[in-house]
Amino acid sequence: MTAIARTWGRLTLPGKVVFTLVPILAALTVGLIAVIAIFGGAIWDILLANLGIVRFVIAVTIILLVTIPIAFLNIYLEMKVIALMNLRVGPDRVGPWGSLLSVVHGLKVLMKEDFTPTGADAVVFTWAPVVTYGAAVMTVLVLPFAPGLIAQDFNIGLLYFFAVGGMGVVGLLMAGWASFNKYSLLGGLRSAAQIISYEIPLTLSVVGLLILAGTMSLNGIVEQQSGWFTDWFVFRQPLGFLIFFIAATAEGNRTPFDLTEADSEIVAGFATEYSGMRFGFFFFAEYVNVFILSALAVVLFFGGWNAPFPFPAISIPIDLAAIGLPLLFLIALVPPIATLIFAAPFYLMRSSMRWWVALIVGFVLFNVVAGGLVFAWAFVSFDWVAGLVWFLAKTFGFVFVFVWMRGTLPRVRIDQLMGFAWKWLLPAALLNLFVTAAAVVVVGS
Amino acid sequence: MSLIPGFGMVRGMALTLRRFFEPKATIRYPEVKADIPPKFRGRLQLLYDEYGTLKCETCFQCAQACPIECIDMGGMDTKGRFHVHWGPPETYGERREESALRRSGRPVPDPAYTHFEGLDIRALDGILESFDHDPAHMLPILEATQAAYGYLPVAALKHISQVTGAWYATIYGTASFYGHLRFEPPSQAEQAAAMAARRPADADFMAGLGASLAGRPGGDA
Amino acid sequence: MDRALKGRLEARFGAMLAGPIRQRHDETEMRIGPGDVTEVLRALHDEPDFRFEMLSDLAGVDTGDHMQVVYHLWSDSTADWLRVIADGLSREDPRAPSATFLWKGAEWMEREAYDMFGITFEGNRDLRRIYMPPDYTSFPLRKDFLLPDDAARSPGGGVRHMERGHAPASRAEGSDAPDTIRRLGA
Amino acid sequence: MTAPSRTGPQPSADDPRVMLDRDIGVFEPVPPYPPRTEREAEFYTLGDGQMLLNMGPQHPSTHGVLRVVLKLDGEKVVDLDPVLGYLHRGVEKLCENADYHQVISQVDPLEYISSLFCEWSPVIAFEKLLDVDVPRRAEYIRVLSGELNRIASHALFMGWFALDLGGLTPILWSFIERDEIVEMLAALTGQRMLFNYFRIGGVNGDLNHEFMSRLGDWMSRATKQIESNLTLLNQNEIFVRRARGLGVIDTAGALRMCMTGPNLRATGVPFDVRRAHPYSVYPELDFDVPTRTEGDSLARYLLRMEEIKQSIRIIDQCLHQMPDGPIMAKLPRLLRPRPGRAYAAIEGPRGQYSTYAISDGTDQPFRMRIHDPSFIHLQSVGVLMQNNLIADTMAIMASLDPVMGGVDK
Repeated sequence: MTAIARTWGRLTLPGKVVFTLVPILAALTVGLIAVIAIFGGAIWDILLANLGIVRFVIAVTIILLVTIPIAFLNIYLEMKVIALMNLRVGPDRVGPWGSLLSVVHGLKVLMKEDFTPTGADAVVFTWAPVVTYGAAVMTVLVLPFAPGLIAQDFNIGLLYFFAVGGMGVVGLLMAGWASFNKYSLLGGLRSAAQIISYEIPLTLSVVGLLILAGTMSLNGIVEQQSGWFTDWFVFRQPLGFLIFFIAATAEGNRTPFDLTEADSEIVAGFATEYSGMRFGFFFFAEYVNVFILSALAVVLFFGGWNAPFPFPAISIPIDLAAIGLPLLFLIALVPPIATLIFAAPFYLMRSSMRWWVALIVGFVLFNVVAGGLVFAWAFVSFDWVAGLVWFLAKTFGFVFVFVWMRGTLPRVRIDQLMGFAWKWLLPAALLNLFVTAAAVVVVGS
Repeated sequence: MSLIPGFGMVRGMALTLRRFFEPKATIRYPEVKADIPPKFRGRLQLLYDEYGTLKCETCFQCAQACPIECIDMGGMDTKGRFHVHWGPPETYGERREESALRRSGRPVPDPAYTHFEGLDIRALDGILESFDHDPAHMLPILEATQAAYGYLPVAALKHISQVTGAWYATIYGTASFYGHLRFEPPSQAEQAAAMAARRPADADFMAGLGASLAGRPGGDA
Repeated sequence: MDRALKGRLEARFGAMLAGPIRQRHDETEMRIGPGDVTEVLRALHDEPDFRFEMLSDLAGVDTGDHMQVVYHLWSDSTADWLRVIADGLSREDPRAPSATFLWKGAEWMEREAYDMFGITFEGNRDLRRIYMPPDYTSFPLRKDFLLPDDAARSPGGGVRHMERGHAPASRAEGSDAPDTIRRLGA
Repeated sequence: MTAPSRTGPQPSADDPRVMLDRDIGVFEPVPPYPPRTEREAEFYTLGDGQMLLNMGPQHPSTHGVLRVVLKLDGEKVVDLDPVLGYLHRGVEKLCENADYHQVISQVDPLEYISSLFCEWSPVIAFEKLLDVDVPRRAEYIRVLSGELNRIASHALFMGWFALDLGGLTPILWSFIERDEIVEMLAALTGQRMLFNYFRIGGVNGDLNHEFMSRLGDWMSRATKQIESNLTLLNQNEIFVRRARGLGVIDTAGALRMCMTGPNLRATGVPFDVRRAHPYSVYPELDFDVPTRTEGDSLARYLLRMEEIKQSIRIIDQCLHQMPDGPIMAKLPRLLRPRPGRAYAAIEGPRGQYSTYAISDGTDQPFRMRIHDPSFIHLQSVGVLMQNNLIADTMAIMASLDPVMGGVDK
């Protein structure tokens, strides 16, 4: 009892809240299951009647849940890649090659004291990270991850993307203003100036692409790039892609345009006064933003979920139902037998290995091989699996490029940043637009 | 800067990518320990010979040379000799403050330093003057000093060393060679009297201690 | 040792010298009174046969009975360091003219000399303490500086401001304000 | 609560009252006492639309515990007021109370990036006081280890400068460079950071096998490695555009600000104490004094990188010309120089370090003045910072390469 009381005493306030909520939620779940069991049929009918809303709610839930691992992965990538470029090892203690370190960071952020500085505007201060994170997450709604794997296929998807993505700056500005700190204020104002300036070339750079594609639906844009990789828009709009990439870097506050949180100048900018999970929200939002901008670059210019070559449509007809009753025997017998088969060489060849260690190794190997087989089967059989794999591979390639740039480049100055946007990027984007329009007119006529 | 704008950045990025695959410079500390150079002199250590006796000759040179005076001669070993005593690193700062205080010419409240302090060196100066500050007359100087003070205080030895230029180790060696020279005040009784004078509450404390012990079985009071 | 420099200096500043020009190793030393500093430095800096354009060092010195300000100058016209000693500043109120009219970089060195010796440089527009806290009253490098005296004299106990600020105080006055605020605001 | 009283005992700038003032609620870096000098009054009087920004002493890029109060107009820095003393330990007073040998370990932590140079000028000054002739082998070892330390310092400068401009990677690469040299010097001197190696009349230990093998290993690839590191920055458009024309000072201005070392040479003055006022065995060695004429941060950076190459040249010559012989002059344990004054200046990686020592015939210096180039260069930040942006404050400060240990003494 005392141990429990001691542990309880050590918990921070969010921890206590979580540990109180968990049993309540468990009880609620039990109740919910009971309700479903009783009124199941009626609920089912209602849901079927409002399929669109149901679909939307499920998509939002999944996206909210998925952004956290994405942010973790991005943070890990950033730590590890920059470390390797710095000629150091980077995270290597928690998990294999330190891959769980960002999870531990997340837990640390949860445990930290969450304070509001004296003089801060408490309401705005509290809501700023939520706005930023919400804006980042909401843009994921229109991203086509794979054929059919899109939360909401708007016909104005791109417009929605830019509109909602631009809302993130409101959060940063709120944070900068409400923190009651001059560094935060400078950071917030810098972010406002920067993002508003770069919205314009960012939007203009894709207008040429829109002329070519003829649609604003991201799914439609991806579908137009199917076939060989030469059909990707990057080969038809190279200047547009360059402008888009630079503007996206600035939009995501990434090096060399990370003036908002320039740690050697204004400490951490808008996040100076934040701690705990509120800071965590800003942190996650930044990395979700990196993912989203990479994903958008892939969707618009690199063919989205399309493979770089016409993927041969192989179908392996496995009709599980046709196997019938032997399927049960297969499911029951294959794992132990395969485990034994994989464990045998280890046990026989290496006399120093204990039998149970060999068994564990065999089991892990079996899982790896079986998982690989299942994945390979899914990859060739379901186009959405293949699409998702291509999409994620390309997207994380772009994330790597962002991290790579961070590991290499110094930061630009605010006047250089603004001058670059207005004097170079904007004219270049306009030029790109006119050339594209003229080409469309000439070729079309 | 190159002619093509942005090419320099691309070269830099190529360099970082190449470094990405190069061997890393990190020493994984708990598993791999950095080797310490043979000349490393980061820690004070007293060495013992194969019979287990201290190799230190108590020459005071280390204490004299230590710039922040964290080394001090103190304590006793099993043969009743001084040995080098040094505190943990945290106490160096305190030592340093004490050192600054003492150098400013004021008494230090720390009892560890009282035997270095409170010495009236006018008599000693007279003695040294009469021997013309000559280190060749060390034994007569030391005898005269003992005659003047009753014993050879450390502060006096240090002063002799500073004025004559002889090494402290030499003086200490000379003084410890001759049996008639002593480093403590002559008798236990006088010393006890001095202790009592310094801490008058001691008698009461001892009486109270004796009374408290008297009631206990096995107590010899 | 540059004998010619000695001759040149004697010829140019003969009346202003407060002592003989000494030379040792690669240093030439001249002593002047504090009133002549401006004129001598300007002459050394500007005149084409001296060209002492670099102020290498500016130091205050407390000799025990008076104060000095020591300038070290470098010129390409000689192989020696020139040491100009402004001698005979009174210990009670040491005053010397500032060298900032020639070398703006002397400002902080003069601030340091003021901080450590209490030498007032007339003409320095920023003669504040530079190392010690602004409420400090002693001049640590003077020969009569004693740490315990200083600790007793300085507001806040001299060395440990923060301890005084956070020390528990008696609440006998019956005020509701926290201790620190009440004591400091009083 | 009442407003802080302006009369009576004046509280210090560290006074908790400033922070506890609930009416303000925020720390304003205005001193709680009336202005004492013309300059202070001018600085703390705010014009229209100006604000004060307190930077440090815990700001990540102030190179130690330096506090700078910036007067801003938007992002533009109108004026700045550095506040020193957070690292002050009164080393001159400590030296006055230590005997001549102990002084060396007292001055060691001044510029902890390049400790050997802090030892060098007092050692020369004391040798002048004592009229000691240093053995030639000891002089060569001093030059050799000193130039190694100069490279270590300049290599680190590259990293700090890039870090203050926002580049993450160079600082770690330059620490790798520095670490190799530091390991080498540790083999020679026994310590990695505060070497305590030079002695009055010589050096503490002779060259040993480990040092020589490490040095040979490093020399064979040093130039290539440093060149390779430099490609990251020297050709980078962002870096060059940011550093060029930043914090420009002309020759006359630099001399007025008493600048020395690479910062002065970047304005076109070939003043190097090693050549202008030779000491040790530098007259026997062949090396160039690189200069540039731009006087901006980029020039200061490139000049330091050029000096690394010159230092490698010097090390090469030292290895080839290293004479045999003793490494210490014969000296008594307790030094009592004749009463006199001595001044010794050397060329460190940051500029001219000098020591002015006065002996009164006892075994402790009567007065020991240490002149540190970081201190001088830091005050010129205010001059260089004419209407630059906040981001440039760090860059300019980094390009002057101050070390707060030396600034605060």
